Amino acid sequence: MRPEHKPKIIAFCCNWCGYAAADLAGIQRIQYPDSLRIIRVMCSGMVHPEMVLHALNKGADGVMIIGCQLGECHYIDGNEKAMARAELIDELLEDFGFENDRFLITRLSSSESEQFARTVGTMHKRVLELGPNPNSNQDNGDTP
Amino acid sequence: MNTTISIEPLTRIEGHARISIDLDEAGNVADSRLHILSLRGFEQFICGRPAEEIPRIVTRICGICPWMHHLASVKAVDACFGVKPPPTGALLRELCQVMAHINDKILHFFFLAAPDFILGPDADYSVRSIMGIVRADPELANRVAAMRKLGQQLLEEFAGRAIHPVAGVSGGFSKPMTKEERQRLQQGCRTLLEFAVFALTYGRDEVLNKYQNILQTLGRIETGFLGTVDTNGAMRLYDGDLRLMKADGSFTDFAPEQYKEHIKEHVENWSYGKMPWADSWQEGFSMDLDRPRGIYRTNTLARINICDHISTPIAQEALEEFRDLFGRPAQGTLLYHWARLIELVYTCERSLELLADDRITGDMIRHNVQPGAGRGVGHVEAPRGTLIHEYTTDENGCITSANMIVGTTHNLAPMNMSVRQAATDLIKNGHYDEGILNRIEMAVRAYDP
Amino acid sequence: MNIRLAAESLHSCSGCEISLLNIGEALIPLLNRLQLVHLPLLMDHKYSDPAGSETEISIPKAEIGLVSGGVANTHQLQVLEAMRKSCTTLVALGTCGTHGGIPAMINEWPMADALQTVFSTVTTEPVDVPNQDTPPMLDRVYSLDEKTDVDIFLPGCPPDPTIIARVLEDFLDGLTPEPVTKSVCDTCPTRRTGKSERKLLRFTANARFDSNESTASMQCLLEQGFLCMGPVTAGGCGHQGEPACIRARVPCRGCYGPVRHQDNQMLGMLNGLVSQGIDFKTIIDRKSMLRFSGAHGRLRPLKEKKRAS
Amino acid sequence: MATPDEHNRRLSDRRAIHIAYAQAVPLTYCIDSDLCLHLNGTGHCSRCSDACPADAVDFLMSAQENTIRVGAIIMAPGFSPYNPQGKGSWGYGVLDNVITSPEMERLLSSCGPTSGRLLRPSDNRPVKQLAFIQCIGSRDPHPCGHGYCSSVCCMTAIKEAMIARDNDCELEVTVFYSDMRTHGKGFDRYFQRASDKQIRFTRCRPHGIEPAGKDGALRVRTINEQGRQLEETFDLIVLSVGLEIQEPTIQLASLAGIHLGPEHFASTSSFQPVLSSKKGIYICGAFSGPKNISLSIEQGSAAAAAAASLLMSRRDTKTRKLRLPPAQPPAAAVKTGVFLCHCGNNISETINLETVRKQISVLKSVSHVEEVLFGCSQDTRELIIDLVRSLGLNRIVIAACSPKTHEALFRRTIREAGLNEYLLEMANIRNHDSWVHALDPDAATDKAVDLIKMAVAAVMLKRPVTANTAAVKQTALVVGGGVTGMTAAINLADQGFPVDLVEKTDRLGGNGLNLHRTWNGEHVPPYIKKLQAQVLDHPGITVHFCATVLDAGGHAGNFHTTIRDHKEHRRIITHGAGIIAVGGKRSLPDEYGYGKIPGVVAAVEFDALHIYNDIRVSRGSSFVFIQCVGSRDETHNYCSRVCCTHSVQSAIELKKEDPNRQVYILFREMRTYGLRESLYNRALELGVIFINYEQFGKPKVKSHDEQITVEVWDHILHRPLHIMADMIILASGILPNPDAGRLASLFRVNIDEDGFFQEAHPKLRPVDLPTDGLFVAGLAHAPKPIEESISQALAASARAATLLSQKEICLDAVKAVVDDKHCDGCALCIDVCPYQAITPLETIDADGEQHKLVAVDTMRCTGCGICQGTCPKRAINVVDFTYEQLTAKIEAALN
Repeated sequence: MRPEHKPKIIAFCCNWCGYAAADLAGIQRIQYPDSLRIIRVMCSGMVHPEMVLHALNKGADGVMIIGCQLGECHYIDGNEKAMARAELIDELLEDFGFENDRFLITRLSSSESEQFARTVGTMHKRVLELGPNPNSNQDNGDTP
Repeated sequence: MNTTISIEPLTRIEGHARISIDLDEAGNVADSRLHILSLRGFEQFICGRPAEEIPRIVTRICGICPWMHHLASVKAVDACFGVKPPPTGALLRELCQVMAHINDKILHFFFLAAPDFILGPDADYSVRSIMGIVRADPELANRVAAMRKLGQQLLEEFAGRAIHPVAGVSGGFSKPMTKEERQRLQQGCRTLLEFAVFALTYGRDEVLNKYQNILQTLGRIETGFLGTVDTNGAMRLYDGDLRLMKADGSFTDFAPEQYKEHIKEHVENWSYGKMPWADSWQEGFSMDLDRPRGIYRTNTLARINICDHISTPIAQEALEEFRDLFGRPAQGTLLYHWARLIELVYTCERSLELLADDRITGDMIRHNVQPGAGRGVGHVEAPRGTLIHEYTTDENGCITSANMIVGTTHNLAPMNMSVRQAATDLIKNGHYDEGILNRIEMAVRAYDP
Repeated sequence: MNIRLAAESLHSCSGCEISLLNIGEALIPLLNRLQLVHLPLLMDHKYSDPAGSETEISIPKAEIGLVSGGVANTHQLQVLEAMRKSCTTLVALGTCGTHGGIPAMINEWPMADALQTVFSTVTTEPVDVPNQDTPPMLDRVYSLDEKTDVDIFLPGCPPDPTIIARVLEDFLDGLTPEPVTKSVCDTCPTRRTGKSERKLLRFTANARFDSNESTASMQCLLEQGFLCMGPVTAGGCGHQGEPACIRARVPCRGCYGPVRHQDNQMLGMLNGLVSQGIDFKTIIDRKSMLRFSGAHGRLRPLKEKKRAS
Repeated sequence: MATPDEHNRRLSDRRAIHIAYAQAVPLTYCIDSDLCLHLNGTGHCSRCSDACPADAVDFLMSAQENTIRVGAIIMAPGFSPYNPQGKGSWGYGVLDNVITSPEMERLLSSCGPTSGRLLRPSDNRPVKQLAFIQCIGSRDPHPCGHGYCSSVCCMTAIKEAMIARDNDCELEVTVFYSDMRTHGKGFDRYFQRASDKQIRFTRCRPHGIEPAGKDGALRVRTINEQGRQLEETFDLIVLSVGLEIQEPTIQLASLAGIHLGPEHFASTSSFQPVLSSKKGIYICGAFSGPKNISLSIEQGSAAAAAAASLLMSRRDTKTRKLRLPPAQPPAAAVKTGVFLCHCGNNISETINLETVRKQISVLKSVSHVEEVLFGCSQDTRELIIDLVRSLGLNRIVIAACSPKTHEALFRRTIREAGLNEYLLEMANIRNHDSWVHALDPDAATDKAVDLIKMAVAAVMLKRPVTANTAAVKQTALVVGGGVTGMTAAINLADQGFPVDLVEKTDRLGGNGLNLHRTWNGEHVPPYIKKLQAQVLDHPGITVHFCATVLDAGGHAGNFHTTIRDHKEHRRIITHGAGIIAVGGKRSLPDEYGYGKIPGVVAAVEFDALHIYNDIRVSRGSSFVFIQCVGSRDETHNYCSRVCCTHSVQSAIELKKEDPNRQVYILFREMRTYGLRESLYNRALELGVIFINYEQFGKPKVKSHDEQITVEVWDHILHRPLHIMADMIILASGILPNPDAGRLASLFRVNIDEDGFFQEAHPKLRPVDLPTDGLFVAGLAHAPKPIEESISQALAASARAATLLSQKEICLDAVKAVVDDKHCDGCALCIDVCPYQAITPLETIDADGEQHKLVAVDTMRCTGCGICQGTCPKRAINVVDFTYEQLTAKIEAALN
């Protein structure tokens, strides 16, 4: 029998919203799947699409970017840049052999801890349905 | 059949090929094949791409004659989009093409072919190379290296790149020529012409004349010829009509767009290389040495044979001398080298002729093009033969299908025949040596595949 | 003792070798310091005795081996393995070797489909794909490092002669060549302001420039709205001076491959464009951004579902 | 014990121990003493104090009285939402599915009682038909309501309607309103977007709400604009309740001895909008009249500015400075110390720290792992300092709580140990792990190992960074010598900061010179004279007349701006902060026969004619005001905010002078917002006739034999109305300063779609420009009346003073840094920088070769990393978040 699939999801969380919402979810003891590994960034606009791809190439089962609601970016329009890039990532993932469902960008505000937990739950379920990342631990051109 | 001789890799040629020669029990040649080992699939992967990008992609079909693919392609794209370059644009394209011919011919004659003649077909392989010439005649070697570099440099300085060029663009040319550039080019081309005249004399007197015995016989086959001429029957490299000549010297002229009515491609299951043949002769395809059918050759000897005359004086003089010696059409395979040197002179003269045209420094170098649906054939005379690109495009101006007949491939069937002829002639009773095998390669090398 | 050099070209066009020859007169002293032991374009060393039963490819031992071209069929793979076995230092010469190059564009299609297309053009007699004495094609075109260890990467289509010369000289002098760290933009003299057009134009009309002025007075082609791959392409063309294509006043198409070996030219470029506010969906052929670096799994056949749409 | 949650408007319950709301500061638990068995004396429970490992529960804590001696008081008691219970026929409190807009806010909130799903309170079924009824408790002088306009409810309703539609695109939304008062900056565009989203806006006022059947549906009867009776049913009806001042605030005011005006709002002067009736007491926010968030924030800053100028002599007398040992350069070899915090048992209860410790100890770069009970306690911090020194640790990982709350503390700790404060990384194994995976200790433990490995991988790559400081030139530049510019200049100069005031013309006053009265009747010209004199006499203010800005450079604390004055002298002014107060421009009408028909005048001209008692005014018997001339049209898609009030005011005067005059106001939406509504009511009382027109049916003005006729469609009578007018007054709008675009590009800030300066954040940073140290106020920002300009001017000077009051500013080291080895000046990062902090740079290297690079202005850079997300070469990286560090984290997480 195949060992149980324990997925890992990398989430780039904006310092001002996603990360704060995750902090708040903790304070409120909201339980969500343990697959998430949060990487704090100052702004969702800081995340280079290459990082999303890199995470998938390295075996992440899913990658999330969590940025601020439109109009609420701490840096004017960093989240809009992130949204535009996300559209690109969405489109390109299949080019590089990944289901685009392995990637999710979402917007929420620092108070939306429940929303945060729900989104993580949704992503976790998605990733379980997709099964293990087919390219995990495979040379996908990411290393020379 | 008990032995198969395999010569691999075929050396001092462009590309990847192997010769296999089957000997019968008596040690005589039963069969032979020239295998083309790789295939890259340009016809497939240029599909879906914007047509104006194709001239920058197909150059990689050949790194020795990238200008030819570049220009044939750009002409095909022009035709797809229904645009004709302005006169200045056309002049600039042709100049680059003939200058690229110069470099190629120097490379082929001196770097690839000459070691066989200067050092001898039987010289040890470790010596029989350009390195050997460097040691045997350093002055010549230096001069040749300098001339090649000059030719490449002139092209590069003006057009950005010599290998895998980019300056030919749909609708014309990407940059104009300044007066200073023209002066520099004129000066350079004069030097090259001087060298070409020297090369012609040197090649004739010091090299080819010494091999009279094999010049007419090694790899000799009887075939037709294909090349390009203008309406006066003069030799053309950049544009003109195609002329398909039979072995008996009779010929038909047709527009390049009609190539499909005259040429088909034969495939043998032992080679990735396709073999074009003359379908319009209605005699079918056969590589039988005694009764070849549908076989024609391209490249220098073909162009020298099919043209009525050459429009530049020194080359015309050399052509006359050649015809006096070998008739029309001349069939000796090694005569390709001689014809190559005549063409070298022509291309240098033609460069100067183009540079003398005042329109070449004009400002109007490119028409804006409107991508759209179409079909187009582009053709040029490449060093290795007639090069044809044909594309169709969709309403976005993206390629939907492509067909390419590359210079070398026209000669694939003749080369197979020449190998057979040479091998049969040279290998008797199971006797062969390195020198003999090299002579068989020499027959191939003459075509400069 | 002389340093021995072996060279091979695999799935390539010989452009790299021509570039090597373009070193010109300077090549001659260089060749005098090197001992050529195998170089099919220039010399007649064969893989094995023509009549021998030995099918093994044998290449003389060499301190340095140059291999151009990627790997597309079993024969090329054998040659590469033989080169690796014989050469102490293996150099991937040219972008085909380092990243697959133009031939790796085929990786967008299943190999069988591509072969079928080639052998069913309008002028080709209807036949099966040749399969006797022709080495079988691999499933796709690979870069050299996907199939063996490569010591030095020397990208370029072709690599600039001065770079090849310098690497050989460095090698002869016992130095390790420094990898390129900057893009084509480093030596590009065009004017850049950082403000660009919010759209991408096809190169169906020439760039704006004053023909009497040097390229230094021309505005950056990307800022003029032309897709120029300069920012995501390793520098070094044009003798490490003015980039070669810019000299011809045409935009870069990325022939030196990505700046860092493992980078992704398409992703880097599209991200750059999208960040400028350009709608990437208006780009008619984005895969073309990988036209020189389609190996390493970068280009792959489209999924059926995607192709249908 | 549970009680209704006040924050959720009692729509859900909470416990005795609770966090007030998600954004509470401090974000800690508190105990409701009414509910706590221990505190209310109904039981002896002490389970919480027994369970708290930190001994943080103190039942003996009680309210204390403190006396604080201060020099100034700022009162910001805010407002209460109007409570419609038992009032009108709205059924609030009786019908479950009638709720107020604050309750709606909670229903829509994802952390609200329904997790953001719009469910009917009666049966928790999803809402399909939603209605908003505007002006509940506002614009309704009925004894139970208020006569004023609450000013914010229109936008609130639109926002709530938009969110509800966004969540459910099937939802049908209707808004019943009387005038759509979206007069704020950018609000009209928002209103249009709502209409585009199929939200139905119906101009009528329902009579009441009644139940429709027994399933909770509600019926509303209305009379439409055609006079027809309509009946509609809805699932949920939101009452857009107004703002009011309630009793406790009234008592507070009386305690403070300040005067309240009508309807209990604190009375202020237009010229001193944040000063109460008593010197030294300042007021801000909705206390002095209904206001939205941005205006309230402006007023908060303005009150601070006013108080600061009063307290100027005591500045900096109570501040202390922290002294630290010099930071040691770290040794070459990485020695990481990892501190595993138990957080009492918050972490250790769930995560097996022993397992974690074993797995972390074996990591190559980790030389020490220490478990601590409370990482943030004083003794632990001393332990950290000891261990750093004794073991020579040079990278520190604290596996504990959130860097958002504790990073600063730990940075200071290691800095005290002599280690550079940036050689720290926190692993958030509490908020992101033990607390959220409490039910699965094994998974939580595995995750903790990952999180710490990620931190270790990233901290290894960190290098010491020195935060830069920059000297602050403690002077300001004010561009524009109108009311706004003068107010800001005076306040800053009063606070002790010298000011250079640049005025384009040869006199001070700007657009204020055209004004005569404020909306509440105060005379403007004397006030302007006073301001002029104050500016000219102030030793701290240098005025540059006939001067224009030619160039600008520098950064917060040290700008250098080049001006050219009337003598054509170029001067470079260096200044620490800058306020842009270049004002706006009145629009010149190009319709209704203006300039062709003598009786058609613009409002400003009419005012002059009126004051000088021009015969046309004095003998006139019929006046027609046409609103929205040069506002809210295709080319000027915004409300000019002042014209409705102004026309109403003029109309009242005309009527007061001669009640027999016919005065008409042709309007699109009557926007006499806030307390100005009293003017509208007064005008109605005086018999001014208000006729509504729509943009597609503009009035037509014709002139024949000196007789002017206005034709307008009467929506009530359903026929065109022809009015003979002696004068037509065009309420022409406000345009942006035509020079704004040029100035914006000089100062590297932006203008908005309409040509006004774009603030850093429309709600939260209304007077900051995106470039630090630059501020905007007055008409340069958006159309507004004089008192709002003055508030903004004070707000801008308060914001400037926070910068100018420092001798030097410490810059966060988290900034973008260019890697010269990989940057080649491709310039892709330049335009993406929201702060225009990146510029192209050409350098020549040691070999004399020219190279292109980019340069980051560290003063402008905010460390957002958008450049990092753009650069294809990873050549620009934000300190602490470098591409390399983020990649290391990814790899460590996935190892």
